[in-house]
Amino acid sequence: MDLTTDVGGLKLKNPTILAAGILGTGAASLKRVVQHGAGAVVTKSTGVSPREGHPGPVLIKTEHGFLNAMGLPNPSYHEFVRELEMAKGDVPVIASIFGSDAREFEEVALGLSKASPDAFELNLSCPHAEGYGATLGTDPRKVKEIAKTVKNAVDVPVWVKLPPLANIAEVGLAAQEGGADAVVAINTIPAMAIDVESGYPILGNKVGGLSGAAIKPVALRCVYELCAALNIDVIGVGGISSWKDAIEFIMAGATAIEIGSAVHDDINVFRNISKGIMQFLEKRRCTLDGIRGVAQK
Amino acid sequence: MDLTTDVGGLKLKNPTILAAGILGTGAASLKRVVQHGAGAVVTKSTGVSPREGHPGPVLIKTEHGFLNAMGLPNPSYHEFVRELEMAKGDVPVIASIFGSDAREFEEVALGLSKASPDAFELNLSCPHAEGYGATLGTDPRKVKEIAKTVKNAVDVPVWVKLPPLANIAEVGLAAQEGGADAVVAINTIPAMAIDVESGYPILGNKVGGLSGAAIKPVALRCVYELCAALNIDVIGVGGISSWKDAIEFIMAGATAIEIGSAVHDDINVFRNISKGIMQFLEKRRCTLDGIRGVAQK
Amino acid sequence: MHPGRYQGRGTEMMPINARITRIVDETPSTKTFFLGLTLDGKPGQFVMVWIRGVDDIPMSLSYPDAITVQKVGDATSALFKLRKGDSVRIRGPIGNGFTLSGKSILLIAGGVGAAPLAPLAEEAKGKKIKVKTLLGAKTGDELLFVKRYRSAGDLQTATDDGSEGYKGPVTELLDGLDLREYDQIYSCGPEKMMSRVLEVAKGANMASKTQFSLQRYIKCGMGICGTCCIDPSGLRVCVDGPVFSGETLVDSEFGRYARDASGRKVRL
Amino acid sequence: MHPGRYQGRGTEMMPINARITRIVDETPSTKTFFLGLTLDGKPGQFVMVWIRGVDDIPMSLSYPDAITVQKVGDATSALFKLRKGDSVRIRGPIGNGFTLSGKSILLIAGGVGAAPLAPLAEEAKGKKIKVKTLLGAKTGDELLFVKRYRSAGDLQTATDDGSEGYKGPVTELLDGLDLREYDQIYSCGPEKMMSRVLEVAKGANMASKTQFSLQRYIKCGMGICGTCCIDPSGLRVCVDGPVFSGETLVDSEFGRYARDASGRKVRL
Ligand SMILES: Cc1cc2nc3c(=O)[nH]c(=O)nc-3n(C[C@H](O)[C@H](O)[C@H](O)COP(=O)(O)OP(=O)(O)OC[C@H]3O[C@@H](n4cnc5c(N)ncnc54)[C@H](O)[C@@H]3O)c2cc1C
Ligand SMILES: Cc1cc2nc3c(=O)[nH]c(=O)nc-3n(C[C@H](O)[C@H](O)[C@H](O)COP(=O)(O)OP(=O)(O)OC[C@H]3O[C@@H](n4cnc5c(N)ncnc54)[C@H](O)[C@@H]3O)c2cc1C
Ligand SMILES: Cc1cc2nc3c(=O)[nH]c(=O)nc-3n(C[C@H](O)[C@H](O)[C@H](O)COP(=O)(O)O)c2cc1C
Ligand SMILES: Cc1cc2nc3c(=O)[nH]c(=O)nc-3n(C[C@H](O)[C@H](O)[C@H](O)COP(=O)(O)O)c2cc1C
Ligand code: FES
Ligand code: FES
Repeated sequence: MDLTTDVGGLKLKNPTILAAGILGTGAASLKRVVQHGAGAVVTKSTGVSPREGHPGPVLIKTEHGFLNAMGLPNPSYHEFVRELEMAKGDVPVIASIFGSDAREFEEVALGLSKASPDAFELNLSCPHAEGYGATLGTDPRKVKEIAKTVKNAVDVPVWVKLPPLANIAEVGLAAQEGGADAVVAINTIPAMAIDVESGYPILGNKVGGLSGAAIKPVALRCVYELCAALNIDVIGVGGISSWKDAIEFIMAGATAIEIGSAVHDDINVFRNISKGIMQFLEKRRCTLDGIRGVAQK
Repeated sequence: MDLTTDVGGLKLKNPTILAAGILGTGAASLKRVVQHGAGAVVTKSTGVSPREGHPGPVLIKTEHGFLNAMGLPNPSYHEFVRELEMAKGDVPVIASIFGSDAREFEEVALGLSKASPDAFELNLSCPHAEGYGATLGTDPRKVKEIAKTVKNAVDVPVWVKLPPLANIAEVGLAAQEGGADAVVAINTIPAMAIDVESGYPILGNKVGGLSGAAIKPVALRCVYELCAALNIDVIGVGGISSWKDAIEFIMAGATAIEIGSAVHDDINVFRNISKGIMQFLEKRRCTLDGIRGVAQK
Repeated sequence: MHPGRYQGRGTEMMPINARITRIVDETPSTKTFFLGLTLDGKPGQFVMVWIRGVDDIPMSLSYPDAITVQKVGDATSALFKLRKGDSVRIRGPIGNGFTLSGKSILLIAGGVGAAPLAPLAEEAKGKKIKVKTLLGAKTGDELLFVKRYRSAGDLQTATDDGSEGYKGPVTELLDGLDLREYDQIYSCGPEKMMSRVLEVAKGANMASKTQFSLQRYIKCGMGICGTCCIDPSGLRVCVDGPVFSGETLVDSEFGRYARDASGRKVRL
Repeated sequence: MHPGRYQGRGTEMMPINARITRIVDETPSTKTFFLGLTLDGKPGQFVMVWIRGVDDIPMSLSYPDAITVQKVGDATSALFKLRKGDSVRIRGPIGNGFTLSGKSILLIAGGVGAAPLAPLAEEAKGKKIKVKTLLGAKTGDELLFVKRYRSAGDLQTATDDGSEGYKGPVTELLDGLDLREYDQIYSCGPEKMMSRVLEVAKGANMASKTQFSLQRYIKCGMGICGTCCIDPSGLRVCVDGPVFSGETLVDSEFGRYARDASGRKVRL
């Protein structure tokens, strides 16, 4: 059974991709994830200057998912370009980048282009770093502008990562108009937890983003609506930890899926999901293309 | 230990309130919930004309919460006004209403006023009924207009129920400017599930709203941001099922809390939460006012 | 009968895909669908049956592994079109079910109401409880599960047109019985029929020994939405019922009105 | 040492509130905080300690119920301000910890690196394993847990200023030993010190019998964020470590560089 997938301008040996910000700080850990079966890997988001990120706790486990407020720690593209170079190898490496406006996005994309990433993923959706991310991703005009600027600056595919929104299809359309080769949905949902012992918000940044199993139905709805509205590929992410989850996203219309929080329980989740999808397809005697989008009918 | 709570213009014997759309179709079941300790009850949302709601499944249990697409079934205010009359009793009864514009909201509020509800809750946030709800609740101008119209039309407190939004404080401010006595946050998060056996979206309406434990961190963040921005009371709702959950919301700044999905596991959840809050306060030798909003500091 | 915390088994069960293994024509209007899996249910409990793309409807278990369906509208018609090998999604068993007790019991079934009582009759027989059944239908060929009731004990039938058994409402057969001979009385069928049973039982001071399985509009089947609540107790048919003691139903909406999908009251 | 699925106990543990029951001044720069609860941890495992409103930092277990902290910056200073009765939030135990094996072991500890090795020494003694410790610090009064190491076996000390024991790096004490007398060598301390230990062990063909506890910047402590990954294996110090065999560390970044909070490489 063949799981080869053409997605957003890339050819993957299977449709499982490591999500941005997960084990993506260095070439070594990206490669380790590839050894565990990922069809492609996305790096940690990189910006124009080094950031240490928020004080801890930066990640907590809730009953049904994870809450994080990393605060986009990164060594800047100047430093990360070398890491990216080393990360290149057997599977496509997608560079996740962020900035406060189109110009910054362009600067980072050009800076990292020296390392020839296979694609760029524009993080327009980080919910807990002032001035970056989600504030851009909710504005269709800005999304279109940023997508267009980066697309014109580089000659590899450009993916746009979206925040969870009620009107996500509208913002997805803006990305498509800007020339994006694919959209990725969703980033984490703004959320928080409070320590009842002390009354302190638990995350160092107080507010963070919810990921993991809890957000799967929300991510699935976003992907479903994007697939109905767009012509470009949609990559699903949010709470995927089993082949069943992956099949749900593919049936909703996703071309590929990204996996983040689930590496906590099992770094081999990529291989296990590919195996599960394979078995499912074999039992049904059908292909990925055959089930993709069936829920749209 | 006294749990009496003044919230949004009402005096409650304890801060637990039955959420809209939960066991709120008739006077009998509202009264049954009161017997189980609720400090106030909100009715099912009522509109101008009868609606049967969406085909089934209308509610499914997911691993970490519930997904519903009831579709606002209701017998119209003409019919419901009698039910509301009978529901009045020991604790405040809040009439939840919906409409497609300010005029419809006004019509329903006036129609139900004959039964003298203790307050109105404006459902500006139902995520799965075309033309109603969330589409209104995302637009600050409309929120303000609707709040103002109803506030002018009735002489009891008016609460505005909001959808989960990245910019929820902005919409909350609009409600406050419109004269709302309190805001209620949050309604369900748009979401869905797909049956991998068949590829069908499971809900009859395909897309629905996520409630229950999964959304608690999102609701808490919304409440936290609203409390920081508004002067009026904020009522927290979303995934509350234990006294600890309730305390988190109160520490975030909520004056009272509403409980929905948790009646599934235990209809006595209201009494149990009050008991738990009481024990917590006694152990700490403090009051509700003493812990309210401590996470804001 | 007034549980604060719902104790029913099965509502926690995740829905499962059930492939139809056999379809039996029972009467001109009813078919039994065998589901190829044994639900750990007891008589009187029901399942929510999702006919994909159509609706999700409540159906009593008529066997440990089957439901018996009367074609009345959209969803039941869609169900009737399914063939062996097709599948539905099942959630359950839901609700409380009948409580079997005593040494001699009386069953009064009308129409498709015979579905949940047949397994009860069989369970009673297995426990050496004496079973007497009064079974009614519009016509003789609509009498459901005649064989099952007969082999479980004593059976008397009634039809509206007299084509089989007594001509007239099945409740009129009660006149010939001494209710005090029975330790418990169970009934399922049209609500007007059941309310007549309750009236007669009340007359014989037996209301506390009756159990009725109610049909109300079920939406969520999880005790959350409130669609199925009855006046004046506010009890939920889906999780607090569907079986209620006659004592609970005396002076209630039972036999007088119910609510439709929108929540509007509808006279019975 | 290359587990596909992380097996460490404890990362699933929900954080708990720990009230400080006792504070012991160990050296001028270190204090031990007793937490009033026994974590089911083994030597070498660590906990994330949330000093509310400040930061969440990794600390090894120096006793089953305590951490021993050196004041080096913001969070550790905030910790030093806490008094008996104050509380912190603890998550753990996290990571793999040391694997005790053999009949005779050698410990080489530098500075606060003596914290995780002391309970190992005691566990070894309890199992009748012969323990020899080389303990180093800047000055004599900074030598940590001298008594604990001495009562667990044989102890040799070294200080930079010669105020106690050998004057010079603790690793120079290795010259006087025949490493082949030891079944396993454990080390924790400044990385330059540990890499010297590995060098010596390699020279004696003993790399596979060494275990080092690494200090890397830990953010999530859950194996998700990637901050703590080491080159070239990509192993995560927080959940795949913090203890690694010398064999895994040969030809790695070990002793050469680490990464700071932003992910930038920093020479050691
Ligand atoms: C606990 C319980 C057990 C039941 N067991 C059986 C059984 O064993 N066999 C059987 O044939 N029928 C049973 N029913 C009735 C069955 O659920 C309805 O006949 C069926 O839902 C009709 O669906 P429809 O779409 O074909 O009809 P529609 O065209 O939708 O409506 C026809 C009539 O069916 C009723 N109905 C419709 N939807 C529902 C619903 N969701 N819940 C309750 N009633 C509804 C309404 O009163 C309506 O007037 C049971 C009902 C309940 C509440
Ligand atoms: C597995 C492990 C076990 C440890 N056990 C102990 C112990 O038992 N006793 C002890 O005193 N120290 C221990 N440390 C080191 C301790 O975590 C740091 O000293 C502490 O985090 C410093 O925090 P700060 O805010 O006071 O310092 P800062 O002012 O933030 O920085 C001072 C230095 O501490 C280091 N540091 C800061 N934050 C972290 C962090 N989150 N993770 C790792 N290093 C950090 C940096 O290298 C920095 O240069 C351990 C570290 C690790 C990784
Ligand atoms: C610790 C952590 C760090 C993350 N960092 C980034 C990031 O740098 N850039 C980004 O686009 N998304 C980031 N995300 C979001 C994930 O890529 C992903 O969209 C989200 O976690 C939902 O997927 P999941 O449920 O599989 O984790 C991060 C998520 C987590 C949990
Ligand atoms: C079955 C169901 C029906 C609901 N109907 C309504 C409604 O009519 N009006 C409304 O404002 N909210 C409605 N809600 C939303 C709830 O009032 C509440 O905001 C949401 O479920 C989150 O709270 P919870 O997690 O405690 O359930 C409904 C929720 C559910 C689960
Ligand atoms: S059908 Fe929803 S409560 Fe019974
Ligand atoms: S600190 Fe995040 S993976 Fe180790």
